[in-house]
Amino acid sequence: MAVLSAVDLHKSFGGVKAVDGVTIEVRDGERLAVVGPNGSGKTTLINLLSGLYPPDKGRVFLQMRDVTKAPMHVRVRLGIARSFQLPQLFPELTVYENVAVAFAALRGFSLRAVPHEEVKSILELFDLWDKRSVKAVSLSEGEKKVLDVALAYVSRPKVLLLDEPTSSVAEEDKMSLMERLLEKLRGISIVMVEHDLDVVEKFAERVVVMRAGKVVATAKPADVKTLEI
Amino acid sequence: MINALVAFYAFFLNLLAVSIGMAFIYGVARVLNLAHGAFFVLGGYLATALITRLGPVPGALATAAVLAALPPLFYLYVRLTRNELEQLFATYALLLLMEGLFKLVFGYGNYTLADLAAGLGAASVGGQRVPYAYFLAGVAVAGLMATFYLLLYKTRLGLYMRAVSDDREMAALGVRSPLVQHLSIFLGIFATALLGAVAATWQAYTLGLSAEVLIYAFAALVIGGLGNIWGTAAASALVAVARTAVVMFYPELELLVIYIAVIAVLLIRPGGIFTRYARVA
Amino acid sequence: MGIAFVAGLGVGAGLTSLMRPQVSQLTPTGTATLETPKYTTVSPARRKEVFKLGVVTFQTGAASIFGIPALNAAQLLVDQINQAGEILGAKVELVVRDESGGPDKMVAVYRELTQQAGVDAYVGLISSADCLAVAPVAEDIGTTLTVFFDCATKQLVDRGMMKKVTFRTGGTTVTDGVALARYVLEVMPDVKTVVGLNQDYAYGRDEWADFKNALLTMKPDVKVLDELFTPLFATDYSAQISKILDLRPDLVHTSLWGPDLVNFIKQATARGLFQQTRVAFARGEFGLYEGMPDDQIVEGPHYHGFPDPKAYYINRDFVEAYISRFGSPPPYPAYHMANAILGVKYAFEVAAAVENVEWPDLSAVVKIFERLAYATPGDYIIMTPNHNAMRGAVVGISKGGKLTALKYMHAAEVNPPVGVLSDQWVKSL
Amino acid sequence: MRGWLSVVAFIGVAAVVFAAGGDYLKFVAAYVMMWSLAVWGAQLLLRYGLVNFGIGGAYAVGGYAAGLLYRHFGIAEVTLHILTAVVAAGLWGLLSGVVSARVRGVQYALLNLALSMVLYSILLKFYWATGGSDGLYVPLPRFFDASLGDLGLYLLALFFATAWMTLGLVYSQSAAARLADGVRINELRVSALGAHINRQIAAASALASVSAGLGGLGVAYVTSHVSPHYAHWSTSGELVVAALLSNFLPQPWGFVAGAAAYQAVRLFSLQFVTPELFVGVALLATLGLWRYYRR
Repeated sequence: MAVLSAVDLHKSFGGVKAVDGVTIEVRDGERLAVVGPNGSGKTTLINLLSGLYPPDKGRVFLQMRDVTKAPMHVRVRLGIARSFQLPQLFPELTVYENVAVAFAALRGFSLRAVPHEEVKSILELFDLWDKRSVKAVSLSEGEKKVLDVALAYVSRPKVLLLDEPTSSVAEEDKMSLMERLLEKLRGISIVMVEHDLDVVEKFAERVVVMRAGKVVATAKPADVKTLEI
Repeated sequence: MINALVAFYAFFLNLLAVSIGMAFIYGVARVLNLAHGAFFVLGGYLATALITRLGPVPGALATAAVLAALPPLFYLYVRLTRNELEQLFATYALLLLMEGLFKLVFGYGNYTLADLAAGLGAASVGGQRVPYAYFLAGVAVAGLMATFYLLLYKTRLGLYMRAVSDDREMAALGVRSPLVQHLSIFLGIFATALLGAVAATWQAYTLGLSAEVLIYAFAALVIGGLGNIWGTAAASALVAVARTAVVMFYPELELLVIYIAVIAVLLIRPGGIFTRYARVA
Repeated sequence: MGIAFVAGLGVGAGLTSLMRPQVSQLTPTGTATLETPKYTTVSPARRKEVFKLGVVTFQTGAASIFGIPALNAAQLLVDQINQAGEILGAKVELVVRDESGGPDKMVAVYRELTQQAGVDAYVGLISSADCLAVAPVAEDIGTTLTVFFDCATKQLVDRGMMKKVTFRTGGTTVTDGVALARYVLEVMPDVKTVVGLNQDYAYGRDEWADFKNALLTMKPDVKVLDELFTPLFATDYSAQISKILDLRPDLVHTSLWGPDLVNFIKQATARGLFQQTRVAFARGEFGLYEGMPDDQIVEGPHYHGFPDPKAYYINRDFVEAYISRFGSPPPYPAYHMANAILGVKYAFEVAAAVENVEWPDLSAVVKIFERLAYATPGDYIIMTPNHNAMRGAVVGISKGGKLTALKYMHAAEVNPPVGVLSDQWVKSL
Repeated sequence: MRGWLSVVAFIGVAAVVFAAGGDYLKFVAAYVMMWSLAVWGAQLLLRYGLVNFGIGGAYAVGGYAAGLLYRHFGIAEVTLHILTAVVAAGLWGLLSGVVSARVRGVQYALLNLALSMVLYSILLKFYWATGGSDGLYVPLPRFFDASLGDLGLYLLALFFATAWMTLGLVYSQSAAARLADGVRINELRVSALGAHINRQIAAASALASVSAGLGGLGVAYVTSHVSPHYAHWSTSGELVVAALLSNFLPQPWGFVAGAAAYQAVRLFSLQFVTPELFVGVALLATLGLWRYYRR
C-alpha cells in the first residue's frame, strides 16, 4: 500500500521543465532511492513532495489524502518530513537548542517550555547528547547531516525525504553514517536522493531513475550500477 | 492638463532624486542606510554653499570634489558593523550625527539654488510657464540613470553587480562579491549626494529634512521591488501619478497617498511591482 | 551585574533627591475663568541672588528657524536686563532646553525645569501640541510662573486652560486670521474667489478656518474654490501650484512656514503664479528674506519696521542691538520672546512694588500679571484675566523684501473680548 | 533563579526611588517604566528578526484608548482604559501582523511604518473626534472611586514593568521563544519542521502591540496628554533603537534599562545646542562598548 504518491507532477522555472510529468509511489515502510544526473529534477521532486512550492500541475497524496494544496508546514504535521542537501540548521544555536526549535515548531504560540525529556530522548537516540552544548556551526559535516535528520525526525513522520544525505561527507564515512541513520529511522518510509551508487545499492529497496525531469526507469538496487545514469 | 503634467513631472523627478541612490546601494550591497536622507541633504547644502560662494562652475566642481570624498568615509563607517541590526543602529546614529553637524556647519537657514535656477528663465508650453531648470534637472537625473544603465548592463562589473543583487550565494561562487558591494556603496552614496545637489535647484534645505527625505526614498525602494533601479523609477512614476491625481481631485488624501501606495503594492505584490521572480524561502 | 546596576540606580536616586530644589507650593481654589485664585506659599519673601529663567524652544529640526531667533532674543534681553539692574536685584540666568521630541518630552522637560532645576519662571514652546500638553501639567504642579511665548492655538483660551500659573503673551490663530481678512478686504475690496493652501495639521487648519470664517463673515459672497492641505515639509508644491494656476482664484491664503514657505515661494515664482494670483501669507515675514515677490499681502505678525524705529525708541534699541549681535533684523519669534520675557520681568517687579516686599510670592506675581499692560519692542501687550494677551498684528504689502503700506490692527480689532469664544466672535464680525 | 532575584531587586530599587527621590526623578522613573513596555514589544519582534518601524501605531492606540474614552464618554476608570487598550491594541497588532507577516526585512519595516502613518493621518484628519495634531488631554485615572495620585500611577508603572519582566522571563523559556530564534536564523528550516510561521508572527505581533499599547496608555497617564506624535514613525524609530540597546543588556531587566538609558540620554541631550550630536555619539559609544566586551 502506498503511503505517499504523486501523479503527473509538473514544475517549470522560467521555461525550464524541472519536473515534467512524474508519477511516483512510495510504499509503506520502504526505502526508495531517486537517482539521476545533475539537473534531472531530483531535488525539485523532493521540494514538490515536501510542499516547499506547489506543482504547476499534478497531485500529491498522503495515504489517499490529497495534500497538493497543503503548504510545507501542514504536510509536516500530516507526516511528511524532510532533510536538506546542505543541512539546514540554526548555526548559532547549540545542538540542544536546535532540537528544541524543532519541538517548538510543532506547537502554536505557546508560552510553555519545550519539555527537557523529549529533547533529551531525541539527542540520545541520534547519539548527539554529548554534543548538546556545541553550536551547530561547529559540528563536523557528518554530525550536521545527523542533526538535520534528527530535526526532521522530531515530528515523527510517516515519510522522510532525505535530499542527498551523504553529500559532502567524507567517502570513508558514508556507509557508517547511513547505517547509523537508517537504524534510527526503522519503520519510516524513506525517499532518498542519492548520488553515491554504492550507498543506493546497499541501503535502498527500490530505485527510481530520473532524467530531464522524467522518471525513465524503476529498478532493483542490485541492478542500479548496470543502468546508464 | 499641461499643469497636471508639470506637477507629475516635478514630483516624479523629486522622488527619483531621493530614491535612486538608495535603490542602488540596497540592491547590490543590501545596506539599509538610515542616514540616506542626510547624504541627500548634505549634497544640497554643499552645492548651495559652494556655488553661491564660488560661482556656478567652480562651485559645482568643488561640490563634486567634496562629495567624492564622502563615499569612502561612509564605506569605512559601514564596514565597522557586522550585521544588519548593527547597521541599522549605526546608520541611525549617523543620521543624528550628520543632523547635528549640519547645524554646526550650516546653521539654521534655508539653503537653495532656486534663484540661480530661476535665472535660466522659463519656456512657454501651451500658455503655461515651465522653468528651464526643470528640464535641466531632468537631464541631470536622466544622465545619472543612463550612467547606471550602462554600468549595469554594458560592463562586466555591472554583470557582477546584477548577479550579486539577484543571488548573493550564487554570485559568491564566481564573483568577488565584496568588491562589487563596496563599489556599489561608493556609487550609491555619491549619486545620492549629487542628486541632492541637483535638487537644490527646486527645493530648500533646512535642519530636520534628512528624516523626511528618508521616508520617500524608502517608499520608492519598497514599491519598486528592493533595489531594482527600473522598478524604483516605475514606483516613482506610480506615486507621482497618484499624488498628482489626489491633489487634483481629492486633496484631503495627500498626506496618506504615499503610505496607501506602499500598503497597496505590498499587499498585492509583496515583492514590489518590479521583481523578476519570487524568492523561495 | 544586573543587581549591581539596579542598586546603582537606587543610590543615584537617593543622592539626587538630596539636591532637590526648594519650591513654593500653590493650591488652587476658584475655577471660574475670571476669578483670581488664592495661593499659599512656603517660600520666604527674601531677595534672591539669581533668577533662573527656563527657556524652551526649537533648536533642532525645521522649526529651529523660529526657535533660534527666539533664543537669540532671549539671550540679548537677559544680557540687557542684567546690565540694567537685573530683576529685583537678582541676576537672570538662562536655563535652555530644546523643544524637540514631541509633547510627552516637553512635559518631562517642564518637570525637569520646575522640579529639578528649580527655575523661577518658565518661558517657552512654539508648537501648539506642546503647549496643550504642558498647560494642564503646569497648572497641576502650580509652583512656577509659566509663559507660552509663541504657540497660537485658540484652545488655550477657549477651553480656559490657563487659570493659575500659566499665561500666554501672544495672540491666537484668530488674531492672524482676522487681521489678514480685514487687510485683504481693505486692499482687495472686490475679492471674489479664494483658495486655501495650508499645512495638514492643527495649526494649518486653524489658520485657514479662522481666516476663511472671518472673510466669509465680513464678505459673504466670496467663494472658496478649494482647500488644499499639504503634509509638513513636503518640499514639492508643484501639484498645488498647478491646481491654483488652473483655478485662477483672486486670492490664495497660506500659513506655510519654514522650508515649506520657502519652497512654495520659489516654486510658485518659477511657474509664474504670483503674476496671476495674489497670495496672503499669514506667517510670511520670513519669506521677505527668501525672495518674496512684490505686491503680496504679508502678515508679520510682527515686523521689525513697526512700530517705526525712528519714532519708537524701544523698537529701535531692540532692532539695533539684535542686528549688531546677530547680523540680521529680528524676525517675529524674537518679538514674541521679548513679549514673554519682558512680561515676566514686569510682573515680578510690579508685584514687589505693589506688595512692598523684596521678593513677591507667586500669587502676587500672578495677580499682577493678569492685570498688566506693558510696552515691548513690537507692540503694546495687554494681559487679560483669562491669562492671554490682547495684542495687535501687523500686516503689509511686500516690496523689495520689505513690508510697505503697513497697517497695525489694534488688539480689540483682532482678538475676541475676554469670555467670548473665538468662533462665536469671528461669526459676529 | 537569578532572573527572579533581579525582579525582586528591581522592585526594591523602585521603592527606594519613590521613597527618596525628588518629584522629577519619580516622574521620570514612572515615565520610563511605562515607556519600557513599548520597548519590550519592539524587542519581542526583534527576536523574530523583524524590525518594526510601525510599533508606534500600537503605542498610539493604547494612549488614545484613554484619551478618547475620556473625551467622548468622560470615562477615567483605569480598568476600563486598560481593557480597551489591550483589546484595541491587540486587534491592531493582530491585523497588522496578519497583513505584514507575508513580508520580511525592509518590506516588513516599511509596511508597518505605512500602517502606523495611516493611523497617524487618521488621528490628524478626524480632528473633531481626535483633537488632530494637538492631541487629547488625559486625566489622572480613577480606580473605582479613588483617583490614582502620583503614588497610584507609580505603582501602576511598577506593576507593569515587573509584570512584563516576569512575562519576559516566562517567554524566554517558552516554545514560542525557541521558535522565534528559529524564524530569525533559518525560516526555511522552521517551516520545514512544521511551524506556521505567519501565524506565529501574527501572534507575536499581537502580543507586542498589547505591550506597546499599554506602554502608550501609561505614558499618556504620566504626561497627561496623548498626541498623534505617538503614531509617527520617528516614535517607532526611538522605540526600535531603545530595543536594540536593550538587546545589548541581559534579561530580564534589559528592556527597562535600555528604555531608561535611551530616555536619560535623550532628555539630557535637550540642554545642548545640538542634541542630535550628543545622542548620536552616545549611541555609537554604546555600540563600541558592546563590541569591545563581546569581542
